Amino acid sequence: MNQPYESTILKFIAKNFLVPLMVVFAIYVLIHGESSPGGGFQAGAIFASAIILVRLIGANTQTQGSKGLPMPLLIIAASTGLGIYVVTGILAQLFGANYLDYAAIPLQWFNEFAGENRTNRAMGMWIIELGVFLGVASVLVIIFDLLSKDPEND
Amino acid sequence: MKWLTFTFLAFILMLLLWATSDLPSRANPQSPANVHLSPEFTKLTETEIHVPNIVSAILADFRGYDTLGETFVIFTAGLAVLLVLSSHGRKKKDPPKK
Amino acid sequence: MIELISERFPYWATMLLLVIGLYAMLGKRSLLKKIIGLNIFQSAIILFFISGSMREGGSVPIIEGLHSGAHPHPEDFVNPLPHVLMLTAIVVGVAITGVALSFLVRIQREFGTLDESILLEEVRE
Amino acid sequence: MIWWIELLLFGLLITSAIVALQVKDMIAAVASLSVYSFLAASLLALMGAVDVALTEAALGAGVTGVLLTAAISMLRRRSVD
Repeated sequence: MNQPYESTILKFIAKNFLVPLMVVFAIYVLIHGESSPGGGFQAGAIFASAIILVRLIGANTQTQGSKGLPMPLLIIAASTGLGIYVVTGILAQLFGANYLDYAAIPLQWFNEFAGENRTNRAMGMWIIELGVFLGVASVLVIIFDLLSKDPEND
Repeated sequence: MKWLTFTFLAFILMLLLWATSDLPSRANPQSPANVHLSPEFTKLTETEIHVPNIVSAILADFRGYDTLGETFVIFTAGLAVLLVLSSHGRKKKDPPKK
Repeated sequence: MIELISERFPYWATMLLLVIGLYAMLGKRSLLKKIIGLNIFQSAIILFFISGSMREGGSVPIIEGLHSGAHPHPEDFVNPLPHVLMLTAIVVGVAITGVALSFLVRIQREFGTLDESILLEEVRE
Repeated sequence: MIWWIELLLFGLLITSAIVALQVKDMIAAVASLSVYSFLAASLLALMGAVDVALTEAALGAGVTGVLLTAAISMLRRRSVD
């Protein structure tokens, strides 16, 4: 990062084609994690890669270097992801089952609303993978932001 | 000092290669890892959870407590990086050597 | 002979990779090279576990046509349990790499070097 | 069993590991480590572990390389002055 290499076509393709593709692929991997390869970890990694790519595009220009998601929001997102996981487990306990036993949580109304035929356990898996997705994506972006931050500029 | 490292590494390599001769041959359907516990997981995935991806089912349901701990580990790693690299309180001490 | 090699070479190759990673962590002086060696070590263990999970005639552990009433047989799939264990190991490994790199950046700020022998001299004083 | 493809991939894996450790330039070392991770991911997919292969390709070959490159750019710039 000594000398910024100004190539507008690379930035154009990365910003307008690659980043939306990565976001869509991350959401696809998250939602279809039960029926195809994928899940919360992979979706979180791909989504974090998309955000890091946006950071890398904007790193050389002065206008976009300080924009993007701020650090407190990322910490809140990571805590929210962990909180979804823990609260789902406690919710199962409140309905009279063991910790993280999703079969007791009444989620059938969502299936009837969506016209699907899933079990309660599949729905619980989907919820906790959402939590894992939030946690992994925000923690990876936090690590990258802190590693690439110059301490004498702030 | 260099020869000591290489001698140690050669010893470790010989030990590990000798240990692999006791392992069951690869892709053996009757090896102990293949007959214990994972057929049950496959059957329970079909009957109880009813999702196609067996790995996802084990990760999020049968070993859900394990995944919870792992999410804690990742969160703790983020907090550790935040604590180590935050520049608050460092400037009051002696400045870094140039 | 061909039989023996074709059955055993993944074990030998992963053990060799493990020793290469161990060499980087023992013999290299740069701390960044030690982190690269740590990554190689970890990938070797992942490959070892996954090659132990193979099964003769087994396919990818995704049940095909489950919603249309197919009944899977456990011998049709490779062993899915090591996959789960290694999935968590990869993610934790990346977190470990991030924490180690933050330590390196901090060491560079405080001491101005990443050479192990110079760092040991400075710490002893 | 297509075991000779695995043999070829393992050979490339060991070669890229040695290159990543012995080269002097750190950016080249990180690039070689990314090659190593991607070869490992294709090997995992060949062994039937598609979930692990997807994770290794996204995390090992992508995020680890970016994190190492960010850290190296900071370290090298700091060590010049």
